[in-house]
Amino acid sequence: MKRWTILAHQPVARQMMQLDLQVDDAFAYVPGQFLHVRVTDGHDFLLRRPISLCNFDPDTRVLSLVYRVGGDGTRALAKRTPGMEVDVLGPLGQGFPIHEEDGHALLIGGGIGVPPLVELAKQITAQGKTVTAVIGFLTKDVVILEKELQMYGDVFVCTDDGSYGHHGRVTDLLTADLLASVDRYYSCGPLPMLQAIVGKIEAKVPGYVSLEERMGCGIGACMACVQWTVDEQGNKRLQKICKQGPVFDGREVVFE
Amino acid sequence: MKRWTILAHQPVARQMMQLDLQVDDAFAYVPGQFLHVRVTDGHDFLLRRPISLCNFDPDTRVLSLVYRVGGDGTRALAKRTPGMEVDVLGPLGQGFPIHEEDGHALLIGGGIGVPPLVELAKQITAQGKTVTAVIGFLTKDVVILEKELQMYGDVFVCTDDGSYGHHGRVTDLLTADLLASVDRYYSCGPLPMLQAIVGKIEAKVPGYVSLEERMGCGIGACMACVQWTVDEQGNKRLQKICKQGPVFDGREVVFE
Amino acid sequence: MPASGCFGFGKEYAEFYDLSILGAIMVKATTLETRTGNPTPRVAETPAGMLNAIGLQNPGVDLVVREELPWLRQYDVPIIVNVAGSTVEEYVQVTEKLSHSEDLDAIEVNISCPNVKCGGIQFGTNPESAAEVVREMKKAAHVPVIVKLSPNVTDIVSMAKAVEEAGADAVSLINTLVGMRIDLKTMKPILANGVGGLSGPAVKPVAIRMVYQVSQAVQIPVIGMGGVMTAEDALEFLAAGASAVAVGTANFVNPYACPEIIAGLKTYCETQGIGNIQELVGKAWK
Amino acid sequence: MPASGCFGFGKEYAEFYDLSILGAIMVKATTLETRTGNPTPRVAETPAGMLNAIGLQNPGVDLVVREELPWLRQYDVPIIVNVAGSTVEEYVQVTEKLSHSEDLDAIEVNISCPNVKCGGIQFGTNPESAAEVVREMKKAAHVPVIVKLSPNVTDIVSMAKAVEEAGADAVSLINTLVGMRIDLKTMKPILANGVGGLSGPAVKPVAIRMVYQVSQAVQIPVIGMGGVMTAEDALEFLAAGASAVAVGTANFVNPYACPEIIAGLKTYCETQGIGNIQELVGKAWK
Ligand SMILES: Cc1cc2nc3c(=O)[nH]c(=O)nc-3n(C[C@H](O)[C@H](O)[C@H](O)COP(=O)(O)OP(=O)(O)OC[C@H]3O[C@@H](n4cnc5c(N)ncnc54)[C@H](O)[C@@H]3O)c2cc1C
Ligand SMILES: Cc1cc2nc3c(=O)[nH]c(=O)nc-3n(C[C@H](O)[C@H](O)[C@H](O)COP(=O)(O)OP(=O)(O)OC[C@H]3O[C@@H](n4cnc5c(N)ncnc54)[C@H](O)[C@@H]3O)c2cc1C
Ligand SMILES: Cc1cc2nc3c(=O)[nH]c(=O)nc-3n(C[C@H](O)[C@H](O)[C@H](O)COP(=O)(O)O)c2cc1C
Ligand SMILES: Cc1cc2nc3c(=O)[nH]c(=O)nc-3n(C[C@H](O)[C@H](O)[C@H](O)COP(=O)(O)O)c2cc1C
Ligand code: FES
Ligand code: FES
Repeated sequence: MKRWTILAHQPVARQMMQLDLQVDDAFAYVPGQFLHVRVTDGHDFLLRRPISLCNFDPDTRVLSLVYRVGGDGTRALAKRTPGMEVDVLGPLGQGFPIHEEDGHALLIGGGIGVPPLVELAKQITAQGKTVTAVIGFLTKDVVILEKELQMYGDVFVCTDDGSYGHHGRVTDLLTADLLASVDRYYSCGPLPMLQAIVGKIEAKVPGYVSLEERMGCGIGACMACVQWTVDEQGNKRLQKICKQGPVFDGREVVFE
Repeated sequence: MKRWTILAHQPVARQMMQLDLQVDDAFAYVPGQFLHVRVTDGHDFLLRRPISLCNFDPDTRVLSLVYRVGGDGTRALAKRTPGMEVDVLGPLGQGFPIHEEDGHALLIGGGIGVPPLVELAKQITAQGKTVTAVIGFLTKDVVILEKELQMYGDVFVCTDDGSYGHHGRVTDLLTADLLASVDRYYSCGPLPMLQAIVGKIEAKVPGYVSLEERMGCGIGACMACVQWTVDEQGNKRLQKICKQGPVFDGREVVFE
Repeated sequence: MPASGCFGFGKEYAEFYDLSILGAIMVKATTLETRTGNPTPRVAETPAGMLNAIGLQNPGVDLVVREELPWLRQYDVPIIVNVAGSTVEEYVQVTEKLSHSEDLDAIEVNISCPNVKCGGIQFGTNPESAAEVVREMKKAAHVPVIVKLSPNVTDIVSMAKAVEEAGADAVSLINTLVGMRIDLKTMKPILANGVGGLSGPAVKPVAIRMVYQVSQAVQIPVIGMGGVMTAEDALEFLAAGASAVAVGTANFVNPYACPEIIAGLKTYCETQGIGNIQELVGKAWK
Repeated sequence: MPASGCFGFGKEYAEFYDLSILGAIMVKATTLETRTGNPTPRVAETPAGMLNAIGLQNPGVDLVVREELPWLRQYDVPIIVNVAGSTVEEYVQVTEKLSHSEDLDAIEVNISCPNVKCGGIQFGTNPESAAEVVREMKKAAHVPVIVKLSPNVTDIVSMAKAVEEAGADAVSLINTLVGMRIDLKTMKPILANGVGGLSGPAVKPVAIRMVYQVSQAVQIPVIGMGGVMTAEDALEFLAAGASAVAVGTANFVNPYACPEIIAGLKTYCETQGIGNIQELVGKAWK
């Protein structure tokens, strides 16, 4: 648990905020991990909010989060101004594993599932590999992080209402050619999207999905955030998204 | 209910803060009235805090409150910084009546009962009358508003531990000579002090006491803040401190 | 509509807005005789809530009928009089006195005040006693009888069913939860009365649960209350099964709470294309 | 000490601090068979509180005895195992299995879990059933038996007296209040289970009141819990009559909650010149 100072806090799209925090020297993380953030210090919002780590600059030690102002808690967070401190726990959970042997990775993100892909793209390309990103949004106003991802490779954007990029879902853009060209996929977004992705990709390409669930503790103690998985041997397991996840092997997740 | 912007917010003694607010044009008040202040906008501190109006500058329309950081709520209030808005209700209650016929008024305050006497001294002297103030505190570190009161007349200070001014209670300073020289007294402070004052002054001098009680609504609806009074005719009445008070005729209050 | 005990007899709020906009007014508990209530302190703050132990201070039914109700009648709004007592006879006597007045539209029986020894909570925690009070009051009453239930019971559903069978025209819930706070300076309870009634946002989840359970189990309307601060809170109660929603503590925090909530509900219905807000009642289980 | 269900089996918190500093550890409810719990969402936020409907997910008593308790034993701290069941036999069978282990110091009987149909809450709301469970468990248990009471009852004092007479060595209170929240987007309950257990600061006034009442009515020690976030909250419980205080929800908000509260109590005792914190127990009524 740390208290980090807010350096900047600005809207980056409609109801989307970027929060830049000055982190301590010891800070290090794996893309796909999350921070468990208190939105105020009082008791009004007792539970922390899980927010993915989005971008980290090791030189300035500035960490950026990008989040959607959806409910009351994120609304309270959005009111906090530079100079104030934020109480955070983390980085928590298991991030996306990067595989030595891969040459080309496919990143698939939907809405607020896009943020963790930015640091992931950075780290994968830093190892000399290439990335292609396919990201989907509800509508033009809420498109985020397109430019940031373009720094690392090709980016294909789609919107549900066709107001920007391709008109349709991310799965439309997962063409046979694209899938044939990649060694692995990394995905993050709402559950129905992840389920559609895994359905479409089947076992053709190995890869990961990052799951969301309402959390209590964020550290594996309360059993709020469970998810059934089944491994190759057929062992069914009830896993904690906050501790054994949020990233799971796409083939192992049991979608209900 | 209004939202007023904080212009300045600073400590004026140990655990004593002065809060300067920019008020609207319509604002007007009688000394002895109070504001019912929300310390945060959330639900952590649901109840408002009654704080006396202390000083008002009609030219700049700056209103000052002086309060003690005692419990959790005032601690939360003390964290609010200039530029933020505070949600206030009021002015509420009945203030100190100023009587045409008086020449010399005695103001008696204890601790956080001193703030309302400042504006009162200003308004009484503005009518060409004189005031003498007797104010008491626990100890030197928490003495407040002495200089402000000196602008309007003589001020005698005492502390319980003798660390500043007279060693003792305000009642020690209510000499027969002083009492003989005044037409009316105005007092505000903790209940035992008020009771001692009324006991000492008896019916020699008419005057007022301003009472404190835990409040719910502050506007007379919840019946939380009641006080028995008995008038000259012997009519006992259960009065609401927030509505019929906080200022009562010293002879009418029933001290238990 | 404002909840009983949180709105006095309306006079204070009439200084803030026109009471005619309200759906109804539930006035402070009325007893047979004048009551001076409990010693102070009578309120204490708690996390997202407050405790009160007012102790049913009120001028007594005669004065209420003579002075308060006629004054309120100037507003075009249904008046609900909250009745408390310590014996069945007392409840009935107050009801009889009220039956001589034209200035009320319903009676709310308070069998759930936790703050006075004989404030009727014994009736509120036992289905048979509750049913008896209601049966007797129904005989004496010339207006519908609403029964206000206590949440401090093991089984709220059987309480509601018991009063429904006894003839209640509606139930309102919840009254306050019994709670306490201790002052660390004195190490004694903050309230002079020791215990008090907990209200405010803190109790909302308990209230929602009870409304959800009771509204499915009875045929009569449920008036929901407990921690309503905003239009969203009111919508939660409607979805849970309340046909009407009352606002208590919020009036103390914000005297404009009722008009603001009413406006918020109107806006919600407009933006969502809802013609009649009653469509939402019980959505959570329908 | 951490409250049951809010500390898993300790492993997670051992990554934050040395568990030996704790007064005791109350582990998550253990049942006869493995239980996978309720569907998600299992938690929801409420004003100054939270709802949970975990549904007693646990690996079953055999695995707990074989793996969890021996691991916890490395720390020099009393271990209290929370036991749940749906029939008296189940409670007794779990107790018997536990009696073969040396790795526990007390059993806490959970007759108050509101989140599973057969989680024992029927035992927690009826004095006779509660007494029966306790009597049978006492026969099977080789360690003291603590009974965890539900606050969702009309009369907490008679519940406590009933289990005291049945042989309980202590009572702990309170478990969670039954509550609900509704999602305004879907108009359905947020929790997949519908209702859940309310915990956190919101319930503290109810818990303090119950501890205050029960500790005066029974001779056995009372373990107090419900909304303890700070050392001040713990002091309130001690003053109300709790001989020990447990911390639940606060562990989720702040993993260092327990060590911070312990440190706060030490500082308080030092500055107030209190030699033994037990001097404070029951100050509010002594
Ligand atoms: C591992 C992980 C990473 C995430 N990363 C991001 C991110 O980078 N950017 C982003 O915008 N969002 C992210 N989310 C979703 C984010 O946590 C929720 O949008 C946020 O908690 C909603 O809080 P609120 O105050 O707006 O809503 P409220 O309705 O006030 O929330 C009430 C409670 O429900 C929980 N809750 C509500 N919606 C969700 C949800 N969709 N997922 C999990 N808990 C929820 C809250 O945490 C809180 O405890 C992530 C979620 C998870 C699990
Ligand atoms: C008419 C009136 C005028 C006042 N004027 C001033 C002033 O000018 N300056 C100043 O420092 N104080 C003043 N007070 C006292 C001030 O209201 C309390 O010190 C303050 O409410 C304590 O809040 P807290 O958050 O520190 O304590 P908490 O313990 O957090 O308060 C909890 C609750 O108890 C109430 N409460 C606690 N102590 C008191 C008290 N002594 N009187 C009334 N309510 C209390 C709070 O309002 C709140 O509702 C006045 C009180 C009254 C009734
Ligand atoms: C100060 C106060 C006084 C109350 N007096 C009464 C009363 O006289 N009769 C009654 O039936 N309920 C009374 N109540 C209970 C409220 O009507 C309501 O049921 C309860 O407070 C829950 O709603 P809330 O959380 O919106 O306040 C009172 C509540 C408060 C806070
Ligand atoms: C997520 C969660 C799980 C819980 N699980 C259990 C349990 O397994 N057994 C039990 O007796 N109590 C359980 N409880 C209740 C707590 O032990 C405690 O009695 C209650 O939460 C009140 O304390 P608090 O407000 O400090 O959390 C649980 C509470 C929470 C929040
Ligand atoms: S959030 Fe507590 S176990 Fe995952
Ligand atoms: S505070 Fe409500 S009547 Fe005075």
